[in-house]
Amino acid sequence: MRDVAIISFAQTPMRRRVDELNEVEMLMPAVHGALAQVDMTIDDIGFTCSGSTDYLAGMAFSFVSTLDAVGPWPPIQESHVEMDGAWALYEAWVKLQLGEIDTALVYAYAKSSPGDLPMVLTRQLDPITMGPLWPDSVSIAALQARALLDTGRVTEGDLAEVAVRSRRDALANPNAQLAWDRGLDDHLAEDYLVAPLRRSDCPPITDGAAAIVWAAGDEARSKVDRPAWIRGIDHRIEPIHLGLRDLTVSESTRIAAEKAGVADGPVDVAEIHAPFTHQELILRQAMGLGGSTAINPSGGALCANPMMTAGLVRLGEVANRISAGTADRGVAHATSGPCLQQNLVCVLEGDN
Amino acid sequence: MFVDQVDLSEARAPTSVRRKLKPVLLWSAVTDTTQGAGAGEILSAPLIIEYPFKRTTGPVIGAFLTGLRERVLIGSRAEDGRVIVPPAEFDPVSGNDLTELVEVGPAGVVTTWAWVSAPHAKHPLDRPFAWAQIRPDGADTSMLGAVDAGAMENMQTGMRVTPVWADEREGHICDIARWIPESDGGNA
Amino acid sequence: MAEIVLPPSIRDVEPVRSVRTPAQLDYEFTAGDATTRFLNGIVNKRIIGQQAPGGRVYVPPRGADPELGQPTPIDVEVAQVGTVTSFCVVNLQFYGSVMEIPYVSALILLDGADLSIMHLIQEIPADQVRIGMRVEAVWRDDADIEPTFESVRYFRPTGEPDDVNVRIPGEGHGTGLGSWVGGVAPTEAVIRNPRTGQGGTTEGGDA
Amino acid sequence: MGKQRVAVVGIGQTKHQATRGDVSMAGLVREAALRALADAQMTWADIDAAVVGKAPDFFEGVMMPELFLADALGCTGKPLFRVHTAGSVGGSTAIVAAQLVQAGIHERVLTVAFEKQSESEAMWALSLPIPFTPPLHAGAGGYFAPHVRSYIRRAKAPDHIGILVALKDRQNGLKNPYAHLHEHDISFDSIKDSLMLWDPIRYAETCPSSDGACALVLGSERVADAAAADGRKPAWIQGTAMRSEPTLSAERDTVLPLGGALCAADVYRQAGITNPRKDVDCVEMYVPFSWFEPMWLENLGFAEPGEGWKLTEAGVTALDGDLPVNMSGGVLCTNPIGASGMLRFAEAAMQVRGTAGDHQVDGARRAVGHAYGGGSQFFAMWVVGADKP
Repeated sequence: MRDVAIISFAQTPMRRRVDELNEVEMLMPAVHGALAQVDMTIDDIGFTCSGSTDYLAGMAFSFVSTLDAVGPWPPIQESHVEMDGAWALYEAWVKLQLGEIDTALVYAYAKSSPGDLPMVLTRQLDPITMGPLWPDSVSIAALQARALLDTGRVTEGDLAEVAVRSRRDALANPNAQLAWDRGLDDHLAEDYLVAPLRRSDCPPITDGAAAIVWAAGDEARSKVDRPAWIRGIDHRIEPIHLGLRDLTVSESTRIAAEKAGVADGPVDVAEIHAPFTHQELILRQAMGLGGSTAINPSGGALCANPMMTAGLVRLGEVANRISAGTADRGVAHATSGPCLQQNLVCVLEGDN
Repeated sequence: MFVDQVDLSEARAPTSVRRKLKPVLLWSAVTDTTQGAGAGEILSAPLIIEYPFKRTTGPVIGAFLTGLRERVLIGSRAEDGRVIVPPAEFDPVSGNDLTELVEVGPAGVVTTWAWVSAPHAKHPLDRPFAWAQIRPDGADTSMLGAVDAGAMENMQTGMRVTPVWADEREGHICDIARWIPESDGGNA
Repeated sequence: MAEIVLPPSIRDVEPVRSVRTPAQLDYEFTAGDATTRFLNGIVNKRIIGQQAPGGRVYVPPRGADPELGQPTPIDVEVAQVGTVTSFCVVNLQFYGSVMEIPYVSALILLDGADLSIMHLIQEIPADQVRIGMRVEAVWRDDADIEPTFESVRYFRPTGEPDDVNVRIPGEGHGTGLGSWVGGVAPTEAVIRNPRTGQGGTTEGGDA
Repeated sequence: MGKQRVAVVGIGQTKHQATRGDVSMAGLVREAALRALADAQMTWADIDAAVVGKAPDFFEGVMMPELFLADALGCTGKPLFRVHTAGSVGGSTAIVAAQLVQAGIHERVLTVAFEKQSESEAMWALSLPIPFTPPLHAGAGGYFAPHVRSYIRRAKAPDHIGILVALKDRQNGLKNPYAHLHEHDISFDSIKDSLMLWDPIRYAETCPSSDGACALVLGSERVADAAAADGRKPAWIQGTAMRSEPTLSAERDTVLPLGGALCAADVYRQAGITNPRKDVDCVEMYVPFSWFEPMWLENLGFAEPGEGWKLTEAGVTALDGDLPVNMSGGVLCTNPIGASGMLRFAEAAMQVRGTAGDHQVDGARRAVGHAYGGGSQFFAMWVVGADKP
């Protein structure tokens, strides 16, 4: 495969609601931030790809007007996925493999605040046998959490540890929406939101945007000292019906991690897109990530969960750590659908 | 500063259709952004998206809904012999058509559950209840349902539950009004 | 598809073939910065656009200049008079519409703006509307003014002579697309790049 | 590794109609996919990955419906990808799928595009009054009709061109058993006398709203060579291109969009086409309103600006003409929005494989598939040929 690297990443501050900006206004700082960091404009970009979904803000074709943020004039090579931006990044990676272009811009955004997000997400479910019951996304995740607890492999205390560590790590992340330093006991003293999940086991609802710039080979080396090279990337899906899956494991993540080569070397850092605490535990096991790996130093999706964007942010957070030299080899993960239905795994490395 | 959380508590009751634009002024409370100049007062307006979807079912899901109307649960037999409910139209592993439908349950076992202490207005029950994955007798997979168990203490994985059928049934997932613990009255 | 084998209990009843699954979702929209500025202008019966660094004026503004990909930071008021750049005559009643048919939906380039808006033309028979016709905004009664562009009920002829030289957006570089058949394919250089200032067979049609 | 060769080795589509009341959404998608697999002599197990395309999720009221269709598409444990680029999506979906093979990532990729508009009501889904957004007074036709008027004015085209296109496409559709509209008694006069919906666009010059799906199996050179050795001709992909431009730009030409022209120039360069009028045997282009045929003929370099309508008038674009356009009957006969672009790409591939049945162009060896979307600002095209590139 051709050597391709993430050379720039920018995100907006993640917030509960960004009322004062429309989607294109919210997106522009991320896009221009990512380009400016490597002294580029859209004229230097070979291919642009974005991820978003119409259902969040309730508006069909919302990606059409947000394209204005990049200034697609003269006309550009561009595409859009109705998926998390991590998959837009995958499409751009495929495009870069063809060898015809050397640079790509990937962005993603979400304004979830106009709608009732846990109910909006019920529209992803089987529209005949599940959707009419309106099982909100927190309840669906709680079914998975209970199944995991029932195995005896983990306890509610283990869930609490994920929450406590993530919010504490987020204190160092200026873009985090939630960050605090609280003890396990404080967490466990909370009432259940939807048992067995407590409020702090759940992600916030987030408005925000992020953008990444890619470059191949020498173009990447000319732009940054230490590009974050993609060494492997893969994604897999499972059926939507919860009854057709073992909810306590993530088979699709396991396959994707194997294809991406996670186990081929030590992993210094992993950014895992686990919106709910128990999901981090399932995903760590699926990817075989052990004690020597720093998990979600940004605070992860528990600290900011912009839909369709949080997966792309995971890639950017790992790339930033590799480019800064604080990690040599890292894993980024993105998820989509109820209870970790679809998963993407990417292995990134710096030059030694 | 870090106070925002999951927003279930903001659940609104259904309102009558308000398609007409009725903007109100929202005072922007957030000024800690470096983005935008800030127009100060931001306009806000409701939009309700409401479609009268009419979905064609195909023969397999149609049979499942027919069963609900007739107060029976229907599953499909997968290539590996498992009985799947609601019936899969297609083998979940190979993707091939599944055509053998069988009757299961209707009583079954809770395989996992979650307790909702503050139901949303759209939820099937207006009092605290449990979402559960329920594996009907004779089936190898589970389906989603709302269990009316009174209190969280009455729920546990492995418990037996049975459906309470709606009086008026039309071939719809809501023909199962709710599930109840079998100990609360069997085939009520 | 192979024949479905049904269990006895539902073999002899009328099968379900479709199901109604109505779904309602509630959203609370906010307008964003640029649109709020525009609608605040409407409440005062003024039409406010925004100007991009390159000079383009967008009405209604959406906060970004799509050519530069940059914010449009300067509020500018444009005229309530403009020129019809194209239109269609509608002979069908659409959802939610209470228009008397036929009616005219037109692209109107307001004086001072760089992009046509779409609005209705009234007070003239539909078959007399023309490209180049000068029109002016007609507002609702003061009491009915709301922060929506529908507070401009429609546009009507001003009676001025037609502007036969109206710049129709996009036509400026039309000639650059020519000569395909002769074997010369168009390139990006046909138009001026607003960021670099390079290219362009005309000054972006600004003339 | 560089760019690998890729070919279409399987093509399938549903019978298209206003309401496919006999199948579920999954059943609709599978009807097309199973036909494509059968055509490729493959089973679900042979497929490495699937790429799904459709237009706005509001049409069916399922958010990201590819998630719930994962097992219907035989994708358990496999990669499944979803593309959405407005009306051009069927074309761009096929391109994304082709690139997975060209990049050497997969050998056999299934791509499916669909729309089941009957589950809701498409016109309504598109005309929801979004707060603070100026209303579209007359639906999609009201948006495009002024552009058509601009074209007529600029090209000095006579009024009957739109009627000729509609008549040709509807008659071509009679030869296509999958087409939604089969209007046996269509005539020049019946089109001329139909309601002038959005003057200058008549009712009979507009596309229908359809339920339907289209699927393609794309194979690597090895897979395609094996098919060819077995007597099943592949359609070799000789070039693919996409371009986007802003909706609202003062520079934008909505009659001859620069994005469309650049997209065409790019795809011709890849395919070694220097004179499209001469080097292309037939074209399947996205014409939802009849007047877009002459507009796209000019935009895609088949005619000089202002001259496209003369090709239509002279019968050049007829099925037996020198440059047949929309042999299948096109979007004017069949319009499951998300699939409409892929149907264009599929028809181009059928032509060079020689499998287009009654609407086959004799000796077609190189064909163009074209799709556009949004307010004429998203473009996707491919060139397919009987010959290996």
